[in-house]
Amino acid sequence: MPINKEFKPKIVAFCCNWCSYAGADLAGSSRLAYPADVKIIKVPCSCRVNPMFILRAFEKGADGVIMCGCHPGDCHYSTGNYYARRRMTLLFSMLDYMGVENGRTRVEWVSAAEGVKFSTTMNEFVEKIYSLGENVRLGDLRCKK
Amino acid sequence: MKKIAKSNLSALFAKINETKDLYVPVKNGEQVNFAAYSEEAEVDLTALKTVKSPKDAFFPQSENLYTCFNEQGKISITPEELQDKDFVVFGMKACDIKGIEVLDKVFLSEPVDSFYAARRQHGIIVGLACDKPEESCFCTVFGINPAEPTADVAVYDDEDFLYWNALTEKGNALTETLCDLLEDADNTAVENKKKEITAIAEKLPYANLSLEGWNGDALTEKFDSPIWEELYKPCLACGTCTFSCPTCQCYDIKDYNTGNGIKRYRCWDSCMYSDFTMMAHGNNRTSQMQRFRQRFMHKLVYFPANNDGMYSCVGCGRCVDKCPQNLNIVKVIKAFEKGGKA
Amino acid sequence: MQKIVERAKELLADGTVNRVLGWKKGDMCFNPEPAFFETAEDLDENFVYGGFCGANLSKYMIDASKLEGKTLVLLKPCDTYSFNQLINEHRVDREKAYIIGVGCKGKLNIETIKQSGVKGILNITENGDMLNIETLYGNTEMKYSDALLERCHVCKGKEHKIYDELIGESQDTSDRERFAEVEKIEKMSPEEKFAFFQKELSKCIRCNACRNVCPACSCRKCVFDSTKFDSSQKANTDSFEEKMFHIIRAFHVAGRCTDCGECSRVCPQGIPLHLFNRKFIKDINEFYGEYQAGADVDAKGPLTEYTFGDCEPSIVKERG
Amino acid sequence: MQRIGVFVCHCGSNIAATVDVKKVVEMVKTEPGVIHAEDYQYMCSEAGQAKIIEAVKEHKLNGLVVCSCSPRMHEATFRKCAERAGINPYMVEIANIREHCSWIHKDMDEATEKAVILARAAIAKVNLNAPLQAGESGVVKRALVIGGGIAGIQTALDIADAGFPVDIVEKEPSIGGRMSQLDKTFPTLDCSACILTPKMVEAAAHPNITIHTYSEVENVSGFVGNFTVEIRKKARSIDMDKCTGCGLCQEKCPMKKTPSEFNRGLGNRSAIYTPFAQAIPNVPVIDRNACLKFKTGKCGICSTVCAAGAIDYTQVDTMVTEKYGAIVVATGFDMIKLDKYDEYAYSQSKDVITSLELERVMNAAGPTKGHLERLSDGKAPKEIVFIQCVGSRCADGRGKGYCSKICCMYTAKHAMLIRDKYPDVNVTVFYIDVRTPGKNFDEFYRRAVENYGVNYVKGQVGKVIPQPDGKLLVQGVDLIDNKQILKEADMVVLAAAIEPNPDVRKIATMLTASIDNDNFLTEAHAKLRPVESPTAGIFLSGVCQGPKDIPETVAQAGAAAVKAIGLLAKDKLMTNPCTAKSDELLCNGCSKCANVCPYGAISYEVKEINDHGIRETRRVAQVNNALCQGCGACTVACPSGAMDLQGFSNRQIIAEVDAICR
Repeated sequence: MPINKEFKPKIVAFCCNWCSYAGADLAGSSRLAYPADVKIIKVPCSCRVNPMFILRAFEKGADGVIMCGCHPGDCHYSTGNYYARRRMTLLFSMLDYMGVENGRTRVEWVSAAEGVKFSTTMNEFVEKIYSLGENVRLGDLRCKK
Repeated sequence: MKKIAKSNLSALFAKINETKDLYVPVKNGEQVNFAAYSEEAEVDLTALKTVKSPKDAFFPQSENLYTCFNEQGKISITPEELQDKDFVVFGMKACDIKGIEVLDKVFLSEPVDSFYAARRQHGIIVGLACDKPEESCFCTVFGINPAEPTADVAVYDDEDFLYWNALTEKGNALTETLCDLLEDADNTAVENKKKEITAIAEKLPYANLSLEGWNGDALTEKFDSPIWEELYKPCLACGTCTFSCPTCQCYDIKDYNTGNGIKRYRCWDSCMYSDFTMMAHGNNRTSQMQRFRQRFMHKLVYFPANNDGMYSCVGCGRCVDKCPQNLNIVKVIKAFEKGGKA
Repeated sequence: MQKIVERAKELLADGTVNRVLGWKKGDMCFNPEPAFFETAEDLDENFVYGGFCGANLSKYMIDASKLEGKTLVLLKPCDTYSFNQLINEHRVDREKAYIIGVGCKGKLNIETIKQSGVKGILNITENGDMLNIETLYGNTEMKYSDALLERCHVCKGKEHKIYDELIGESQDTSDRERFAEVEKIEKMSPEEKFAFFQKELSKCIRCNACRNVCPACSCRKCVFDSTKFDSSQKANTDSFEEKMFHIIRAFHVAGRCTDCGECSRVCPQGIPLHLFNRKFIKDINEFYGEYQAGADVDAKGPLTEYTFGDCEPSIVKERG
Repeated sequence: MQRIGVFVCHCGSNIAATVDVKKVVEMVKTEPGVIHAEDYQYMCSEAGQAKIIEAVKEHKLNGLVVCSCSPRMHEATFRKCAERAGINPYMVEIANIREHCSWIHKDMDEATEKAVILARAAIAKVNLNAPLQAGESGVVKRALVIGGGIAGIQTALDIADAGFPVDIVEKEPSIGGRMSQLDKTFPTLDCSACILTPKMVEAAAHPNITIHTYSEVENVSGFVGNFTVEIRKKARSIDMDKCTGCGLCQEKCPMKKTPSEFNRGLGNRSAIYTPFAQAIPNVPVIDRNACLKFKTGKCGICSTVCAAGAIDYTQVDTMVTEKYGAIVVATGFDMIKLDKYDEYAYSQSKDVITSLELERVMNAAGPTKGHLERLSDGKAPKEIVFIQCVGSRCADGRGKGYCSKICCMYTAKHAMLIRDKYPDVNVTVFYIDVRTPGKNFDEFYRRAVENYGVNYVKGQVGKVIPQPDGKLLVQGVDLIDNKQILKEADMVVLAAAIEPNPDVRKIATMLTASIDNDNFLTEAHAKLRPVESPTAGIFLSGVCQGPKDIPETVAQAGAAAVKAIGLLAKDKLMTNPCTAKSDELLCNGCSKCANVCPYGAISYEVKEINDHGIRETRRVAQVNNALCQGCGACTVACPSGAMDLQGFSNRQIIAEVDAICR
């Protein structure tokens, strides 16, 4: 990872309670490190993630937002991640269309057994955010210190 | 009377901009709005009306009032600084300048609005006579002369030259700083221009609009009129009329959470919005008819009743041009003239 | 137009409808307004249907559905999509509407005419394919097809999707590729895209005209007016707010927007708002199959449906 | 603003080794709402919990943040602790500073900073938490089984044996379903009727089972534990109490030319009929469309001959309304219609039949009394061709995309039975793949090939052309030898795809149970909850959920019964309090939320709303807390934000986002 002591990215990870949050727990209990820049918010299901939350994170200064849920077909609520998948696809496409670097958003399906995948995904994502640098295209200037 | 070749205008702007902030009409796409001057900005003095009125320069759509900052439980409060640098608004039209007079009545009477007062103190208005009045203009109805902007400096656009006539002390002082760029001129071109403008103004389709009966005495009669019920129906409850208007002065005060503190700011509000003056119990105007009526009653009845007959409409015609569903104050006035069923 | 008035009078007279929702003559030929008519006299005197009657009346039917009796509503072909969508969302009552589908040969945009440099317009008359324009500064003319609203250039077709009867002829006006503008932006570099939208959205004054005119934005209380979401905003305080507003607005109407083009028509700052909605429409078509909101009154809508094999969000990156 | 206590756990050294817990305590003390903060060695221990309870009492706390291990570990512990301390258990939030922090970070400063941020997010959330109460609802101790085939019968028997009353609703005049139409069953070749009939009798005789035949479910309302179902009992024209089942009426009925449904139209039945000899109940019905009495008013022979006086031409449909705690769907399947597969000449030749028709032909009670003969001329066939996957595994959209699963086995069975009884008959099977997973299934298939000499050809049949001499010319391809095959056959048997009973969509809609594009009911979880519908209280038995053979169907029927018993055994259902909630003042009634709800928990009510003094009749969403599982799909589908999720509200999540991003 490039060493840039100046830049400490803020990264929000929305994780569904049933798969990805448990996957993150497994990463923890397996001591699979990923940068502390990632902060996890627990939601019952990826379908609970409102595009508004993602924009809100960017508004308040997040540099990257990642959403994790159960693999398609494995949703605890059967269909939640299917809706989430469509919503996020459209939202990300719109952000890309508006010139926001598409590496700042990501969706990854992580099961409760995939602690390794969780950790790898977070490492990759954080690295990507470091390479993109500070988020200047989305965000409210009033929140910048 | 001075003049400057239009080809030399950018030098004039640059000169003003050296010591003062400068706001000029700038074209962005097909729209012209007042904006801070920069070398790259496409200054457009030919557009008769900017989409938004230039009241922004004195009463911005949004401005911070103060900032609270929370650090480990310690809260500090920093008030926003008042305007202390002179600035020039270049190219305001007679109607918009009259609009500022309307705002003065609101913000400069007690209690004085210090933010607004500071801007008025430091603001220098360079008024531009209306080269080609348009069909939606009806400033003359309110006694405004589009050929005589009552600014610090009145400017006339005539073919290759801009004629420059300082009218106030502020105007003279500004002229002083620009003496290298301005040359002396006689009045002929300006007088001809004024005649031309006046001639067109007389032919405007709304020139003969009558304001008879619009005063404080007519309050109950107008308020209770069934005509409002017919007029408001197409209204979308958007704020286009309000936000393009040079005289609308309502604002809301809100807090913005920056994470570590609060920025308290005020921003324009529109009486057309359903959450205008929303209170805990709900809203005191419960229907769009009431909100619609409020806007026009305020401009044509309440305001003149409280301000020696000064209407808070200046006939700029922006709402006439911009209302998405083609409602406007002229149609309201005409409807009452006819007694309904316009 | 006379046919419409005659038929409307008949339907009023025989009690089929209690009122007529149409357009009323303005004080200029180019500023008619949406209006309700309740009497034959009113119709005779004030009704108008012409090139400047661009307003989509379907949203007014939300309130009209609450009134006693039926309302005769005049819908242009593109308006019928909006009406269908409103039925789908239980916002209007089909039983309360008597729909006359009116012919459409494209609607005119006064802003386009003014932007061509015409000032002080006093009157505009149609003369075959031309518009004769009378102004304070002399007379001029312009091709009818050059003065059309953007949406008419990419017209979905002149078929009415719902009606009780049809009056009047239509003319095809579509002469541009619907997604050409969107594709043009898609091809830009991220920097260019950002600059483009920054420039356009910097004009936004948050007047909410786009939202309030939109037949899909029929919420009783918009999230941006509600304190429930902690999203209540009014100001254009920071450039982010406009972005947030327009992205979320487009997202909320994604799969529901019929591309009626009213948002772009009403924007006082001429922001091409349809570029947001049309981007979503294009994406939905590409990702989930062709879908036209309002074409089918019973459709479930692409964002409340799914298939196992839907593309992953990473497709955005993969497409480059 | 709440009065919040923050409790930071060392977890021995698990947390404390990398997170400076003292510093976390100091840092969070100035957060809005925080009244008290402390740390302890093991917060989850008795002593740790005692500290929490003590702090609650001392500082009058009403919200708790515990910075500790994952909520998956001890959230329940701390919620119970909160309850003991006298505050609502849902006023507790956990900041996961172990799995998500101390265990993955090495740098103390970094980990401490992150722990503080995670704590802040939890504090911001608790500030917006509201006390939530788990609801309770009663359970009606009675089950409904829709469908009286082997799946429905088995489920009903199992539930009844557990001591709960069960009603079976069957739309045909008799229970028995598809299995009653079969001749023999694989892989053991028992006679189908011999193993089914005892079950039917047992069900009919069981004191806990009520059977409504010739009946359909008309309306369902309510929710898990408390469904109200209206059942239409169609007019049978027979008084069931009087009828002795002597059969004289059927014998004397002059209208004997109605195609028999039971025999798949290959034989005829009378207008007054029982579908088959072992029918339960053994009470006939009058087919009013076929009956002379009903068509012309003249006849009445059955009434004359009935000694019991059971015939009642004036009978009308009656409605039964009953309450149930659980509903099991066992609506079964039918064969697809073959009109899209005319290349196999099904509509052109009587000698092209489906496998189910072959079952009737081979059955001793069937139209040919069990003799294998051509239906066109009654001649014994010498050459029989079986065509597999007719409409199954179909990519072109004409048929079904799925594998019907049972065809490979029953075709092997048919081939074997024919070769066994008529060794001079040649049997050829055209197949795409032979799929025989299952106990003793592959052995069975191999026996057909190896011991009985059935000729299996890997390849598809392009066309069956009826010849003038009555033969059928089969054009196929052998993919292994890569050659065209032209074969003259006397009979062609089509393994037509099976599809869910077409009525199931109507039933699923009534039950708000989700259903896929092929009309199979969807499971709550494809792997872990295969016999439950996502809609609580609805269970799935048999082929309505997916293609199955008899043993699988019976196994699933039992599993569905167990799930239903588990529900009926409870006196009260506790409902998850983190459910969606609609704000009636904001709701547009647009139905977007209901469209995405997998549980059918959202309904609409048209009611008068008082919106700050404005009274209006509006269509608004209502969430049934007993059904809602709290996924939150509806909250995002709702454009106005009227729909929110308790415990994970929009404002709560936004507060967490803000706290993390500040």
